[in-house]
Amino acid sequence: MRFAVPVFPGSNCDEDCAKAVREILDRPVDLVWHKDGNLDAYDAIILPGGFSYGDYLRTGALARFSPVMEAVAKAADKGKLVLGICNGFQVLLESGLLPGAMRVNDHLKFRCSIQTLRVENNQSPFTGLYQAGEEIQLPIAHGEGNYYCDQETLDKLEVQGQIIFRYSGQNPNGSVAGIAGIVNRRGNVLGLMPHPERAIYDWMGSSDGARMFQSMLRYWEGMHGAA
Amino acid sequence: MVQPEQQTTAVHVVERVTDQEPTPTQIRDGELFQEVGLNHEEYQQITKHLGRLPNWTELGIYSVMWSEHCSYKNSKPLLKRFPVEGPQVLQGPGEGAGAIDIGDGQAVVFKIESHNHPTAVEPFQGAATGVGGIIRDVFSMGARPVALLNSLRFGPLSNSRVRYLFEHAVAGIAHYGNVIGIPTVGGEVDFDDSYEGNPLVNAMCVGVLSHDELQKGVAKGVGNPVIYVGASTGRDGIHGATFASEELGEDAEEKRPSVQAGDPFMEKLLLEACIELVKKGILIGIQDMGAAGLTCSSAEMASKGETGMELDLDQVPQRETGMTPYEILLSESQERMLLVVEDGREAEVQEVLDKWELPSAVVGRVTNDNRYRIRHQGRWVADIPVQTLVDDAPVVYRTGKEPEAYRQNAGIRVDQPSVDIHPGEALNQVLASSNVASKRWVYEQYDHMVRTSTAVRPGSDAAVVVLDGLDKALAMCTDGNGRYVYLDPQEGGAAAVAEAARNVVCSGARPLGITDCLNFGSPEKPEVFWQLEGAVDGMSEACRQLETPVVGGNVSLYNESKGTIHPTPVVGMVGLVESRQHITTQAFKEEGDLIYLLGETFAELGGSELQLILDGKVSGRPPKIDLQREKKLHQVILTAIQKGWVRSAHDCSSGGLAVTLAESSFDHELGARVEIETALDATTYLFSETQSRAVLSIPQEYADAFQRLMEEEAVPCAKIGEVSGSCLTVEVNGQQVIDAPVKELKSIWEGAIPCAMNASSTN
Amino acid sequence: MYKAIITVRLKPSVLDPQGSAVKGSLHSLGYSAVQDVRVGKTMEVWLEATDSQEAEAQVDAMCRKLLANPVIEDYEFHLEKGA
Amino acid sequence: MYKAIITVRLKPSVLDPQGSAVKGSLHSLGYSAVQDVRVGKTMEVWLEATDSQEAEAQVDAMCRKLLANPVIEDYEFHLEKGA
Ligand SMILES: Nc1ncnc2c1ncn2[C@@H]1O[C@H](COP(=O)(O)OP(=O)(O)O)[C@@H](O)[C@H]1O
Ligand SMILES: [Mg+2]
Repeated sequence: MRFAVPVFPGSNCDEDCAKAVREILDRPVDLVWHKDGNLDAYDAIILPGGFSYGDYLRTGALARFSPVMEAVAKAADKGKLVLGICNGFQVLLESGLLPGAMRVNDHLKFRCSIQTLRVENNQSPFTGLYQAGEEIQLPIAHGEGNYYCDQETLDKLEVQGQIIFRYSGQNPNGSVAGIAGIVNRRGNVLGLMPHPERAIYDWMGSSDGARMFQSMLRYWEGMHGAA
Repeated sequence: MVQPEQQTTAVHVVERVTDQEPTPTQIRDGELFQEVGLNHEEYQQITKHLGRLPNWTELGIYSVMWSEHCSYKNSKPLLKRFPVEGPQVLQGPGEGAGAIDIGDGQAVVFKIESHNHPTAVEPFQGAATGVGGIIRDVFSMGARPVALLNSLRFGPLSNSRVRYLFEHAVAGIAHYGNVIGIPTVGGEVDFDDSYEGNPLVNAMCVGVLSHDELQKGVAKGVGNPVIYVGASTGRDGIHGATFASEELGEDAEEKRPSVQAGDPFMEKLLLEACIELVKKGILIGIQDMGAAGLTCSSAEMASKGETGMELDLDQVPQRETGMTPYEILLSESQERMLLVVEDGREAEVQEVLDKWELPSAVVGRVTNDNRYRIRHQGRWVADIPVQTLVDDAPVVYRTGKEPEAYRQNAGIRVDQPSVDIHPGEALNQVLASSNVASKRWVYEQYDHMVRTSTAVRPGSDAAVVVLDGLDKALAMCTDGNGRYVYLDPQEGGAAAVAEAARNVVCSGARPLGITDCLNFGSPEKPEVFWQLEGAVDGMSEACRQLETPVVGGNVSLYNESKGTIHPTPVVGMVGLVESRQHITTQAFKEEGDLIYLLGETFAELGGSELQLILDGKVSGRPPKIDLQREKKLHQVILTAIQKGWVRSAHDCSSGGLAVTLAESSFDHELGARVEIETALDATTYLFSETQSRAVLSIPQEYADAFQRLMEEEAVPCAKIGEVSGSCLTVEVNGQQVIDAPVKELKSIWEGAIPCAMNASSTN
Repeated sequence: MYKAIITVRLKPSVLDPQGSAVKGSLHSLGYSAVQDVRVGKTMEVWLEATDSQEAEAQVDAMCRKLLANPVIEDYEFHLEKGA
Repeated sequence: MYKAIITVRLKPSVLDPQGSAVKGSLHSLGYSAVQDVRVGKTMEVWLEATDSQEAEAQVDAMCRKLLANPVIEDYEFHLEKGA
């Protein structure tokens, strides 16, 4: 299984994501400059966190027009796995690969802390190794993680099992229905605000994020073999 | 373009660039040099250096180069007293940042810098651009920045303007560090009336490089191109360096330069591009444009290279139209770098800069005649001997005078509280004081985990950052207690270094060296100069004894608005953790672990948090420091940690032993039962701020070995209790004086700052 | 040269965290007469165009594509000539 | 009830990185006619006041104290009645 991590000007968790793939999965991973329009060689795409284009105008708004985003849409369409973390989630929203939009945190401040999340759906390619309803610890670090969608969309997300993670206990940003991460209808595109790549060893404060990467690998190689 | 061939004879320099500018004779006759902060004597010197009257552009260049901020004219003689050498030092003071060897061909690069005046005027941008500046200092050395810290001083949070300044300064620091993607892992915050009109914002950056990547800010090689890269130049921040070298008077509003706004996104691109250039080995010299902008960076590079430089200002990317040479040269627009590269390799450089979509231009050439020459629209507008700007900058030798208050303080008793107060009540009050209270409100706004290297996050004695591919790690912290220094500059200066080292040691690291920021009032006041001198001496002595040389720093004088701030030297310390296994935090971790207090406790409440709370001010003498004892303490703690005996270590600082115990219990909400025998009264004992002490928790199985080590090394060591339950209980001489659920104490400690910040603020 | 003055606002149905926070601050500063606050963005775009129709078409396209997010925002703009 | 429509802009001399970034994006989207972009804030404040003079005085004070940062920003506003 080959991974790509697109790098936008201003991405700053690109290396962290690549490191997690290398160290936790021991699979090849490439950083791909945003001007590259081709991701055909990869099975999974991780859109990293950071501040693409400084988050100017709206988070993710300027990055979505990068050439690499066309390739990401194509990859999603082919059923490859796409994981958008933090800014990556925001880019997925802006580009319409996931429904909804992001607003500034309800308290208006940037918030960096380790949060408890509930795994709402462990049937996705990204969560197979978690228990349904399990509480896990993942760090967040964002100023605009206040997820919004209208009621109709929310109902659909609920009914179709697209809400993958919710904040448990205190909601750190005011997001609708405590949403921390959602998948698309097909289930192969996950966007979440928390950072699994920052929680892969106990010394980081939690190692619960490692299973997200491992779930992806298990799912993919279960379907396609260990290519 | 500037001609590469050499000018052997002096060029013709225009008298003025526009009709609005004064002519050289008008400057002389109207004494206009005073307007840019130069005095008669300095003006005379300039005239002598040039052999003619300076024009307005040249005067501007001298005024910023000779400002305190760039030339350290008041502090230079004192800074020479710092020990700056050591076998581990790769680069001492003088470059963008200092560098220290950490083995394996790697080095740590770090520096601290103030942005006090800009923050007082516009807290968000002022603090943000302070962070941006210090990051450039570190990557201009060729290092990859890996961590940020910040040391903050504000007036009391009961004041709504202070809340505004504090809130926005923190947001500005957060903004810059978060966007650029460097974790802000530590720092400190202190509140005191003396900072009300003049807050302090000191930012520190730590980077890592391979020895062979170390860069210098030199211009060498005649004919080599000088390349400008980064944001375009606007009129912002003109005379920022001079502004920083004056008191904040009533008219600060009018005088202040137009505020510099930071663009961390641009700096992220600049950072990546510069590191790529370093890795390619193309650079001969690199320096960031910080205070005094293009002028300072180019003149210093030429001076260090013992060369000359010619610049053509028409090539400088400009954001505004109609800028004069004076404005272009003195602008402090942010996110700009100056590079000198080998002639003929411009295209290689260009390729990298294009990838990162950075504006750039060849703006000059290195020359060999030690002249600093500036061209603008085909005319020469300045021609100055380089060394007169840097090496020959005036030095002011001042003498200090002992302040009246210092003498008076000698007679004030500080060996017991001025008011009878029960220890339990005292603990509640001290934990609720904004100085001691949890700073989570601050550091939660900072991304402290990006780069996934942060092993100890904010909230322990020092932060620890692991190094990619190595078992080693770096511990780092900032410290400085202005109240101690106010009461006794020498003791306070030494204590700042000692506390910083102690914090790093408690985290499992060997202290390597320091960077410092000297925040003081006007050196023209003999009493302030006396404070500066005493603090530098105290710090120097501590650095010598603890073998932590000073590898860089920054001086911020004229910190006055309504009154003078407390003299506040801030120490940024970096230590090396030999193995990740040694990483230690302050939190109690297992019930049944034994609690030891290392060091002796004396009745020392002068300058303490308890005294401040009870009396509303500090008085007397601060705690005394014995540096030999301090050093011994560090050695034994480090040995015990490296042997694997230590489950937690926390030094005693503000709030004394009581606060140390409480803080150790908060993280895992694990209480302690503590019993103390002492000849002192309970409150004094528990809240004294005697130096050279730490609290360790040790698993029972290592207790004997640990105690033996302490005996062998003759370090005073008392077993005072055991980690246990969910309450903190303390008995002194058989009498229970504190008994409180940890949860309750923690909520007082965590609630104080958020609660204070809930009130409204206004700009 | 035309100057387009564009206002982008959150849709009325979308809760505005910034607006609520500003309202709270105004109240605690004593401006109790304030009933509601909404915060939006304003953008000034200077562009060359042969006539105002062309300018208008261009600006409208920019807004739809980039400057506003149709999921949560509405936009409006007007043009000034020769700015 | 009055509605104040407030516009807060960075002073012309202050760097507007957001505007530059948006301009860059517009260019790369093909809108090469765009010469410059500045981004600011707009706020709508609904408030009770006995007359427009009082409303005006209140809004002006709010702008000075909280809504705009006079060091780097300029503001302007107009009032609508009975909104
Ligand atoms: N401005 C700040 N930025 C980041 N961390 C901070 C800041 N202020 C305090 N902290 C963190 O809070 C903890 C306690 O700080 P402090 O009480 O100053 O510690 P100490 O007394 O050990 O020097 C430290 O871990 C420190 O890093
Ligand atoms: Mg400490």
